[in-house]
Amino acid sequence: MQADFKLYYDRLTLVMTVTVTVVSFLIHLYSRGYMEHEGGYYRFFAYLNLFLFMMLLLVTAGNYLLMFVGWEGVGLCSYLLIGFYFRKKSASDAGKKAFIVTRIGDVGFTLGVALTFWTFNSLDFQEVFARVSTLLLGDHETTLTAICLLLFLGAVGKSAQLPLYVWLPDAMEGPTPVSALIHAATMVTAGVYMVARSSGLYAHAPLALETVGAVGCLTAFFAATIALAQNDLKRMLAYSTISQLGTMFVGCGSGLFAGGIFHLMTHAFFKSLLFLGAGSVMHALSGELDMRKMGGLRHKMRTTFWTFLIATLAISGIPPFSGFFSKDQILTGAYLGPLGHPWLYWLGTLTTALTAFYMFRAVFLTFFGPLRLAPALADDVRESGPKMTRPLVVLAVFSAIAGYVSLPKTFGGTEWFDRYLNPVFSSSESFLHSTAEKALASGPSEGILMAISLAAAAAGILAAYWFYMASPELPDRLAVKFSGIYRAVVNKYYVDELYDWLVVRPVRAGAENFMWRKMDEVAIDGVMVNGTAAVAAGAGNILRRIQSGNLRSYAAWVLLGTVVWLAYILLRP
Amino acid sequence: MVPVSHYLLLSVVLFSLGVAGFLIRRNVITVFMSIELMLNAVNLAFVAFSRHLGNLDGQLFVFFVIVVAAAEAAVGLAIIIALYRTRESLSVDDLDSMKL
Amino acid sequence: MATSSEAISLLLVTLAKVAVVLFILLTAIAYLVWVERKVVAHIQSRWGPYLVAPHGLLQPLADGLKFLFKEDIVPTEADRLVYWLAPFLAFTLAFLSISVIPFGESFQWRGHELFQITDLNVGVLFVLAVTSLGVYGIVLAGWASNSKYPLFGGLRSSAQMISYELSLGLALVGVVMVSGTLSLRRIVELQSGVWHAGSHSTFLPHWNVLVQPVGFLVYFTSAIAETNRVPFDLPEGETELVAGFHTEYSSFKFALFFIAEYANMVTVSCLATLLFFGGWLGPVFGPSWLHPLLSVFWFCLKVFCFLFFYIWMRGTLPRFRYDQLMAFGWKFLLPVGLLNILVTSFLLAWQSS
Amino acid sequence: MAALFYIVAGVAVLAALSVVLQRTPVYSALSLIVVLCSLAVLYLLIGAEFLAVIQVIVYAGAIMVLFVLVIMLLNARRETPGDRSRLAPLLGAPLLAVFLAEFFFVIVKQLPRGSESSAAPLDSGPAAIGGLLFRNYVLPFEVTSVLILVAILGAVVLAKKEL
Repeated sequence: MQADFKLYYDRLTLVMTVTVTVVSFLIHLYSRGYMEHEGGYYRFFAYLNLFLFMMLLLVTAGNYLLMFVGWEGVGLCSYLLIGFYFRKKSASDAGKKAFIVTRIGDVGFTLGVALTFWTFNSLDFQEVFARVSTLLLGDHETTLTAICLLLFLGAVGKSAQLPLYVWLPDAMEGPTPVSALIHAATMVTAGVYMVARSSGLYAHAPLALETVGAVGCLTAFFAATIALAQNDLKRMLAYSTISQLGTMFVGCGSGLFAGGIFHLMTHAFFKSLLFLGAGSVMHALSGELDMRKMGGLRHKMRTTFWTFLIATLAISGIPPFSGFFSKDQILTGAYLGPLGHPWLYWLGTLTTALTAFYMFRAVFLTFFGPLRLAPALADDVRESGPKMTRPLVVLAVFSAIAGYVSLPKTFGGTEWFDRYLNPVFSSSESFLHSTAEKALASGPSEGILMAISLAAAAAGILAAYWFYMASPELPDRLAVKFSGIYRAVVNKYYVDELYDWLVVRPVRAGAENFMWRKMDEVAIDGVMVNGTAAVAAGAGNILRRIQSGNLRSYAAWVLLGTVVWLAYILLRP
Repeated sequence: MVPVSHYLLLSVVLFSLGVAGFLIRRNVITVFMSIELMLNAVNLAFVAFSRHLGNLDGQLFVFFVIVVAAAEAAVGLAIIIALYRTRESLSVDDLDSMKL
Repeated sequence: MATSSEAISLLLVTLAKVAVVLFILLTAIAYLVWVERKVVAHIQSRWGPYLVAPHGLLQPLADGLKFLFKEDIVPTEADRLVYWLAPFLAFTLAFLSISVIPFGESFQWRGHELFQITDLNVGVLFVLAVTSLGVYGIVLAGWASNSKYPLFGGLRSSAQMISYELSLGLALVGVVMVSGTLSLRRIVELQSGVWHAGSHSTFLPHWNVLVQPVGFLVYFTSAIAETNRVPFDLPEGETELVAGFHTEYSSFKFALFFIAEYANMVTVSCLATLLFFGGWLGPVFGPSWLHPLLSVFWFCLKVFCFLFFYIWMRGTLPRFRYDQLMAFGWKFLLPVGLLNILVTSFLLAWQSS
Repeated sequence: MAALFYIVAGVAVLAALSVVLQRTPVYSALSLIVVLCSLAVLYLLIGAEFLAVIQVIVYAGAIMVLFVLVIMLLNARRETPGDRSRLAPLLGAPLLAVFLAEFFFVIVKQLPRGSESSAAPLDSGPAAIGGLLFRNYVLPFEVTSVLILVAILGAVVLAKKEL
């Protein structure tokens, strides 16, 4: 087996590299202010830059193995940074959780890589994709689907999709810049990047691609519903991230890889901006993250408020901010794309409405209304320093205008971004188009679809305004009225508890009762370690009697040996 | 002429007596002498074969055995003296450990 | 293989020879003791024994009777068997080596050699072997007495005899190398004739002592030590150990040790005569029947000279200290003996090439 | 000659028995000397005169003297019966019987009675032995001399109280 330390650089890599470096540059600047008084300043930057190295290795890798190195490297950095405040039990637990849950996905990824090598006798991207079209087809489709699904399992772990999303909300225990960079903008998008990078494979495995889309869509909706009821600002953003990642997978899954990457890029900007804004708020409120205790901050933290608002508009899909373009491209693609399906579109649109709702809920709760802070703290609330606010402004600019790189044709645009990435995806997309069963023009026009989703977003915003600005008592009444659903949502559908019951406890019980008490203590320690020693000691006890030091018994043994040997010589035929 | 087998039988008997002495005697010097007895039994076999085969090499080997026996006696008896100095016993039953 | 009648006649003749030799030797030893007492007495300006018969000539008989009739005391703690065994061992071994000594030139009677009990082709080695066994008599006597002085005497004696046996053997090697044989009779026969300086014959006899002077000196010194005589009589040094290994012996058993000691003296003197001084060779004259008797006469004369020398030394020299004795044996005689062999072998090799 | 062999052989066996059965080391040593001398006589009967004499000189005259000396030096008296290592004689007796039986079997089977030597009597004099020793066996001879030297040094080191 040979896998060179080979870097591969094409336009997709360029997009990823630029996104990663720009966002991380701004977050580095921000962190200078944010981490000033947090302790572990140098450790933080060491980890952060190790992460950056690994992330760049991941996106520039020329083969799956090297990609896996980066893949695991960023996982390690994620673990280290989530558990950055390792003296805090919840932080170190969250680190472990992230590490273990993503490892489950990595098992799939590893198997996928192995299967890839076994099938293609190579791990190099170009060679693999070249051989897909020439070697495979027909009877190998199952293998290809298996490879794609296994690889996607890795992506599910890394990009926090159903059912392995549970680690990401907990990952918010890390410092906020980390949440912004790793758990919003870059690392978690590695799964999307990987699927896009492997488009040459996925295009030939439509079943796998449909799975990607379905999982993404479900995750997007599912996470959005949880986000509705979250009171912790950062956690709410985390569920939002999960939701947005799902949206990206919808893009990829419906055959519009460029759309997925486009959304990845715009999301990197506005979601990191949201996190950094949240960090700024958190700093101002001495670490307070519960939205119910905030409010009225728009006057005290002007820059933060405005940048946060821009990001919120972007994520909600309100034109002319970047999110609108990328999200609409995905949604129209979900309907009209080669593997698109109306359900994807409708569920996506619903998600858009929910997204707009919970994002504005956050804005209203945090920045509008009366100040609900404890009076002692309220006086200390002030805008963060320029070290932190300047990156916010820059990111806000990006969040606002990044969408124009791919202005839809409906608006007289050129979809430049798509064309730019054309060399990477054209072959697989055209292959998908050629095999797709439905014609492109069979659905409603793009304009109509856009209008519907825009309307959904607007509805979300209005609902949020109604709930949290016009009649603030309404959410509580609804919560009482639909207490069952509300509690389920607030408690994140009890997924963590479910996993605890289904996986963690059985594994723990098995580990404790079988692996520890039986395997380790009885089998390994008892039989193998102590047993070996006992056998040696017992044999020694018996043999020791021969080694008595008594000269005459030695002579008797020698005589015995001689007699036996002689008998053997005599009786030998 | 006495057949060579009789010499060999005598040799075996003497050797066995040497072994028996090694097994039943407690005095380390007597044990040592039993070894000499065994060596001599072997020597007798060598000489008998030398005559039987008309080859002088067997006798020559006896010379070497005698020389080695002499060296063995010198060193062995010196060891016995050294042992007696430290343990004040000549019984092999008391000589059952390397360390004192 | 000899027939049975031949075997019987061999046995009878040999027994007769043994009896004769034993008788003569015992008598000779008895008178040797008398000679010693007389000579030493004269050296010390005394009379010596003179009461029994003129010049005490019957003194040996009186001594013998005294030994036979004295009370035989055995120490209570002695090891009886070994205590008995030791003197007989000493006596027997002392006389055993005489059996290979040729007393005169070959004189055959019905195919039996008369002047030698048996001619062994490894005669020299046989004497050495028997001599080496002689130590047992002394050692066992010392041990069996279960008394401290005899034990010291026995240990000293054995150490001394083992040490000097080496140089004794080495001294003989030189002669054996020159002669190329181990047969005593052959060694003597090879010494016949006189030395020749070019074509002229000299009056010097062709004796080995002239070829091996160093060998002879080493041999004779070692022989004195082997027989525990002055100045090497430490095992029985009266002033130190009462009487050495035979302190506890009395009566007949003491006599046996006594006789054995003098028999050993006779043996080593015989050996010296045979190996270095031409044995029975000497001026031969008169009728042919006289020749064998003359040869025996010359032999006895030479042996007597050696015995006289022994006695002379006893009257003259002081005793060595024990460590001096060992040092002399190991650090002087042994190296000299080895050097002698080395030089001899080089000379022989040079001669033969 | 044959009769002499059986007499001497009988003496040797009896003496060897005595070596083994005597409880006093001195008696064992004396019995061993008898065995050695008997063997020397047997060597003479075979025609190995030189070897016979060497056997007496070296074995009986030197090695055994050393034994007797050490016995006396350490004043080794009658050995006292011990209660330990009864196993060895108990195990040894049947083993020895089997051992003897095996060898008797081999000798009787492989060398049938009356298998006289066809070889001519050897010249086993000093010259022949010496020739063989210094030609064919020079290396073993030299090695043995080194062995003896080492043994002497070893004996001195071991037995001397302090060097």
